[in-house]
Amino acid sequence: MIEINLLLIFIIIAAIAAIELKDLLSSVVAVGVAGFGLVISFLVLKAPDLAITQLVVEILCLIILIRATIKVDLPFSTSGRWLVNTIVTMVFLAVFLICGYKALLNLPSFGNPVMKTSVFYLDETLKNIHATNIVSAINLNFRAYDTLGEATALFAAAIGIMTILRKKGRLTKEDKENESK
Amino acid sequence: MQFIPLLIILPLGAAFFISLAGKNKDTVCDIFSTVITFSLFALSLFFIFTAKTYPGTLVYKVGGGGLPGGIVLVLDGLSIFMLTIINFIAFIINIFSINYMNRFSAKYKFYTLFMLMVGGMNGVVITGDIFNLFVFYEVASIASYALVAFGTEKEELEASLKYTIIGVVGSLCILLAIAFLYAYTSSLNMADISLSLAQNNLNSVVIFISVLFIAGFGIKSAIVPFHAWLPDAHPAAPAPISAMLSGIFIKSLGIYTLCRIFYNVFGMSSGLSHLFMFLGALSIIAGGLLALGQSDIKRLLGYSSISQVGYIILGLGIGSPLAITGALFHLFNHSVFKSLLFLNAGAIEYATGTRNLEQLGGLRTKMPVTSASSLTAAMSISGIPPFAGFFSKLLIIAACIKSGYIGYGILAIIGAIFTISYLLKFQKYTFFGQLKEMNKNIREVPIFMKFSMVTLSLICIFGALAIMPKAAGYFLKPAQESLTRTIKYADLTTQVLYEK
Amino acid sequence: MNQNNGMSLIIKTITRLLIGFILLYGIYIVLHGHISPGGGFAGGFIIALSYILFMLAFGKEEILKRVPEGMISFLESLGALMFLAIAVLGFFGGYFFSNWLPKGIPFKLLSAGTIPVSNVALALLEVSLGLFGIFLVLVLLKFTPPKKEK
Amino acid sequence: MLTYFLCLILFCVGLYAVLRKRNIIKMIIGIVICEYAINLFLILFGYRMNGRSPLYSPNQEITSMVDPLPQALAMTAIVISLATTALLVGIALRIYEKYGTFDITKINKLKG
Repeated sequence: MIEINLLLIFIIIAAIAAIELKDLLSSVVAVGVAGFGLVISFLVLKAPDLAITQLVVEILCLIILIRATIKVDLPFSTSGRWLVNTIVTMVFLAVFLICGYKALLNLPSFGNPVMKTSVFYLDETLKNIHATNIVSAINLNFRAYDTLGEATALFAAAIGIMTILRKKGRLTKEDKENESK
Repeated sequence: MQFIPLLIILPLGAAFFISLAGKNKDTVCDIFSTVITFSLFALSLFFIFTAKTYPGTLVYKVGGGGLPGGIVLVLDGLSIFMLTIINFIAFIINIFSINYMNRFSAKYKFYTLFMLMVGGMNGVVITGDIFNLFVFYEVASIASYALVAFGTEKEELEASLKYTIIGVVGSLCILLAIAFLYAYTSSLNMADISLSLAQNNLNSVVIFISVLFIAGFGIKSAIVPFHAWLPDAHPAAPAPISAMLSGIFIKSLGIYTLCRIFYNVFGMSSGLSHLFMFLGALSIIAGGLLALGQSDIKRLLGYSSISQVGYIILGLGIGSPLAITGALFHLFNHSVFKSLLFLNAGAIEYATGTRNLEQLGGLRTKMPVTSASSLTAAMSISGIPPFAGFFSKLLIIAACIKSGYIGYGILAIIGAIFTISYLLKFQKYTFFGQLKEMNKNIREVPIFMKFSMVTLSLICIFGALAIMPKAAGYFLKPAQESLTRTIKYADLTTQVLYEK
Repeated sequence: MNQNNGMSLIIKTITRLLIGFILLYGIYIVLHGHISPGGGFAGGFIIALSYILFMLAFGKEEILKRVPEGMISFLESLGALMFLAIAVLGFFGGYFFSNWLPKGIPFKLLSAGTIPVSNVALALLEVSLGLFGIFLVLVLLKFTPPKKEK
Repeated sequence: MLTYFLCLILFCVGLYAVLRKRNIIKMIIGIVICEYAINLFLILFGYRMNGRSPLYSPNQEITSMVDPLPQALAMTAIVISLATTALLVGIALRIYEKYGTFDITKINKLKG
């Protein structure tokens, strides 16, 4: 699977560009590049449902982020202890990477998942549910309760944004009087 | 048994319905949400008695699927204990907000988010599936991020941003841990994971996953190295939400999940228990010290929450049945008196318009109900003997000494002294002393706010009865047993599942 | 339609031609979620994206006239309530969320019980969230940020 | 193994941006990158060598399919991450409107 490694390196480069570029619009575009790299890797890894969803979500995210940053120019402040903080963060990340690497060594190797639970889905979906898209069947039949939670999370985010966008948070005395009239 | 999904259906349905039809109908929303929270409370009381007559664990198969593929809901002693606390406090806070939230615009959005938060917390507590736990954890978190910024002023937005970013990093840790856990055990059901982890030795994957879980859930429970969001988010939120966050949110999303994962799924090891004890003691001391220096009431109470959560973590770390009983009892007490104190702070702000201790004073004569209930809560939290708080702290300290951790016991006693001193400061500057000129013509708060404060202070006084052997048999004992019998959780759940 | 808002005439004409196809494609993806890749999430977003294309081509005023804020939040709540209702109706099959509708024949459009219905409910939710994204962008950018010193 | 490690590096890149950058939009970008890494992890854990995508097609033998469960989980995770990202952007824009900046060192009404 050399292609997936190459794609990952491509995504990493795009991600580094996204966080290091000075111009905000360019960095948002770089995130888009990383996201489309991700879509292609999903296709390579045989997850077409996910590729479609990620593609569409990516576009929506990009539009929101681009519109948010399009008129904004930013000076980047570098505080006095820039070097110290960066070194501390780097050391922390290095420790995290080493621990993560050791943990990865004990996982089943790439390409050979255990699939203890999933055998059930592969057997049941066509036989009992009569659906042909297994991922859809898992999302909306076997684990539909998860999807309810996920729909609720979306709903909560939408209501939350509407709440945050209110022009006036608190009612003043005049507002109350107007209301009672 | 058939009623278990109602714990989710009711709050979520109420949330969707209020947002669909509740605009500009504040009174209808008030009544509707009060009825819903009350029926949730009644339902959880019903489960206490059902679980008593029904030996073992209540299990519900969502969609009828059963173990290999489906999601199961598991109600054991600990879940029912948490459910009762969550729904009781939510009911009281709902009554409080009928009057209090009139100061803000768009009340129906408040109720929608409130219901989503309650639904999310119920979902976290009753589920038996680790990914489902994450999903409902996110529902409750997203609702709380938005509720912290409900006032949409500068400080509130900033606090909410800080809280959201820290919270999202925590969620990322949890999701990564779940991905690793799935790759390692190829299962998502917690009982199943527990069984397959018990077959393997402790190795680097399990340690890495544990660290990620501690970081993720530790952020929500505000243990000291991860506490940065709490002192900002609690003061910024409206008072009912502060009470909600401090009273039940950090417990159901932080402490409950830590208990469930480390006691029932991974199993406690000695290293883990030392880590818990260390973090708990650190939280007690650091939270107490920082609380002493605050002049904003809610900020003081926020740091106090960190300190009191430290007691619970310390008790859980020791791990003997006595310590766990103490920790759970302290959890119950803390959710009662800390919500009460936050509601008091809200009442003071409602009446005087400020939370700064230096501008208050002498409110005892003007606001007798608030003053009396706040005094009750303060005495209970600082451990004056007849109140409930005394017994829980005593149990934890006694367990420390009994298990041979004298040092931690002394630290806990020092923490109790800190607690008394900052609460004395709060009481003295607020209710005693000279009445300030600007506060001459304030009035006591409206009836519903009074009602909820009085109810909570009655619980503070009579809460100590919960530890009596007969009452504890219904409430505390099953919760404690579901933690101490480590492997029993998995066995009971799978046994019930495969029976039918 | 006001000619001065939005982009040039060519883009507007092309958009008018394309939007129907995009909508149709989105609906196709939603309805075939249980047979082919896609489903409620992806399809719903595709439908929402057609509206975003509309906004980019014709400007804010047109879309706010057609899709007011109240309607978006109504759709949102309706989608969520519908999904919950499907779940509760599962009690007919004995369990919360059970798949109680007749399963039909595999590879046909009307098969797999409640899955297509859930897909539609989810799509409603997603469409409204996508529209909501537009709303977010529109309302916020109307504010003028305070002047900076630099 | 190299593949997993590269994915972990991607996660660290995102984490670095969240921990170290002082600009809200950059922090959001960091969070988005972390989410990419986790979704990719889920799919990588479920990949079976020379597997097929989890779709049945008529008149065809079922051979080895990749693990469908992580794909379903990743779908849920993507949508939830979209929700949190949208909420974060909303808060960030509102802060921009109030303070006139995305720089969190200049947003300091709260201390401690």
